[in-house]
Amino acid sequence: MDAKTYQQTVDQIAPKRPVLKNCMTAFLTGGIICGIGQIVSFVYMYFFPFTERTASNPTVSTMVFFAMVLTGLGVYKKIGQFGGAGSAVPVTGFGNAVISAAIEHKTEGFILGVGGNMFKLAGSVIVYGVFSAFVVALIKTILVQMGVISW
Amino acid sequence: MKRKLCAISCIFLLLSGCSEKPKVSTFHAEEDRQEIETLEKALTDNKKIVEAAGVFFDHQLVVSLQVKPLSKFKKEKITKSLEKEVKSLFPDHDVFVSSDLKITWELNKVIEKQSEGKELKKDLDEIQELAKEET
Amino acid sequence: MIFSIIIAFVVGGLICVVGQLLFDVAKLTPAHTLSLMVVIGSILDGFGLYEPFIDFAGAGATIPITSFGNSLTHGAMAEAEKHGLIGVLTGMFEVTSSGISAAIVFGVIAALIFKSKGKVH
Amino acid sequence: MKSARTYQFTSKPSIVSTAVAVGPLEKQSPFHPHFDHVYEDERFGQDTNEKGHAHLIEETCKLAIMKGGFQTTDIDLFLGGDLVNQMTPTNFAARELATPFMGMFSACATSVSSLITASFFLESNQMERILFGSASQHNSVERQFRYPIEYGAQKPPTGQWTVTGAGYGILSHNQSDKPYVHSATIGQVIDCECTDPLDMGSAMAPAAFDTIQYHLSQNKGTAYDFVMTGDLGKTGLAILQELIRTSGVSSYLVDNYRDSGAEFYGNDDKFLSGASGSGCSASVYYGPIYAELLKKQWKKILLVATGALLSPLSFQQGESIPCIAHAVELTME
Repeated sequence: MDAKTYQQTVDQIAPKRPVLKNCMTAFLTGGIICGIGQIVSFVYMYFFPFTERTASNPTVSTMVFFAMVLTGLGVYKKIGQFGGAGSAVPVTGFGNAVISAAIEHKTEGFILGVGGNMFKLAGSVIVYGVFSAFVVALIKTILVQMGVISW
Repeated sequence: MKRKLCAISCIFLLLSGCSEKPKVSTFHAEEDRQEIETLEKALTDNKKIVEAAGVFFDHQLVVSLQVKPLSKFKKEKITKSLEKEVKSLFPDHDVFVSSDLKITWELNKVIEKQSEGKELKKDLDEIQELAKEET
Repeated sequence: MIFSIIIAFVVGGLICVVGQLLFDVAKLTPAHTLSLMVVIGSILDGFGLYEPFIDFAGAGATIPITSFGNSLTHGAMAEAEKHGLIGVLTGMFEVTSSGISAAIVFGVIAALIFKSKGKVH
Repeated sequence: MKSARTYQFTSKPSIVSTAVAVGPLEKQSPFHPHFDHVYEDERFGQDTNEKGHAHLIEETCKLAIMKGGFQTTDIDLFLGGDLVNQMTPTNFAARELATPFMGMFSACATSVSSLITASFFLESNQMERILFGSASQHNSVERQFRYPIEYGAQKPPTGQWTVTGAGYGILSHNQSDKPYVHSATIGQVIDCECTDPLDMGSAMAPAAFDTIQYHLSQNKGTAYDFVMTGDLGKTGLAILQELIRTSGVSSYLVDNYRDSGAEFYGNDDKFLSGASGSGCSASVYYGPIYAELLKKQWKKILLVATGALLSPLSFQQGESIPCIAHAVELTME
């Protein structure tokens, strides 16, 4: 039973992921979430003193709040199974990752459990977001100071 | 299948945008028709603009504009070029141009209120303050 | 107004399709995909491409996780413009802190209120 | 008689009583009339998943002992295991049962490996009654091996649903009216470089094939009603049947190749590729299958529990998934 011939058998028989169907459901779910995000930012712009640019902060917070409610009620994992990346890529997916880990590790206590495990899934997003931002900003600042490009 | 086809075609229609004249609304504290004409001419010439609003108040001019959907990528460039153009038209005015949706709404409110003097001044300054906010 | 909701719907959907392709074709785990998209977001902002993209797509660009990388880079560069190299560090969370702080606050609140249920849909 | 990995038990130890208890979701299984007890709460009245898991094991063991008409003091040895770190649920259940205890770990193959070990102990004639079996609880296994329960990760079609269930039995000396353990084959660790933890079926199929092939080759001419593997799921079972079809094994006298994971939830595609977990094979083997044996519906069957011996750490360190399968042959005269 060598691995290569076996892998060929597996590739023939094991069911493939329905990529096209997944992409359509992801498009639909992601679209709906971003559509709702746009509506929420219009609400903030209309009723509160936020410009188009500054409305994104409260909108993101509201979407994370929606993610909390949906995650807590056990609905988000169904959206996730249906939507796939459509539910993971928007900021609600980031919120779901943090909040599901927090809910999950409550049984280990609030300090070690919730505190220690909250960023188990979403931590890598923050770490590499900050690191890549640092590298990009560093390179651009150096290039500007060398006069190669302007701001 | 036919329904999908007609849905796609109407989206394209929307994307191309209406090419007829942009909706421009203006207000001048001192009723100087001549300045209003020049501003309106400048705004309607620019093909990219869909909607615009301008308010004059003794040497202070606040303009807001909305560009066509497809050319929103170049929204910043359009705003900068228009600002230069308006500044050249009214060298002695303190000109402020913004393409933010909120500013357009606020400016239209100010125009409808037809307020005068100090209250108008307060509104205009408030709008300019709002536009500068970063976070 | 309605039109920008449609654009947000379409653009947001397309970004999620890219994410789904990374899931299914490139067989990346969700964590790898999200980290990759955040890095893409900050690189795009390095080239100054993401800001016009937000102008065009509105929430379609600010809701996906790529906007997180973008706003980090944007804050860092804005501060670097004023204070030089040190600005890169001090300005990092200047523009965006709502995503993370909201997630943390709502995470603790959720842990207080909710309990996980293993039900299948 | 012994030949390499297959052992025959001359004293023919019998399974005198069994008990199966499952969680609320398992009501959807076509087997559920044969489950002794279906709990309504997935944590069994406890406040954490792991405590609930321990409570499930303890109650099921007590039920098996009571159904056999014994007391916990009559049990000479308790052999059991589960999938949680260091098998703490089984350890805490053993604390309550207060019987001599040996923890067994071969992932989802523990249901059969504990039975094989019990048979050896009884063959040595120094023990009377041995409690064996295994269990699993969906929440505590998912959060350890994969993601938090509420996390919206998308499972591919090869994904499987861990069963919340426990199956325990008591092995004793031969009794004519009870099925007995005729022989067993101890599996080897097989690794065909499968790396996807969401496709366990493909990873475990070669191990099942290797053990089945070996056991059948040692018992040529024996007719089996069926061979039932542990939790290959629909994917793994299809691959196993393909391996058997394209090899000499298809010539042996086996009416049917079945899998408890594939059948556990019927064909409800909400559960994708079917069930998995040590509770799945245990609750099917020592529930419906044992009941059918008692009714003499089957004469000779081969139970092959399969297990994937990975850990979340080994996966993250880029290791592939090593698997094992143990086989036990039950006969009913």
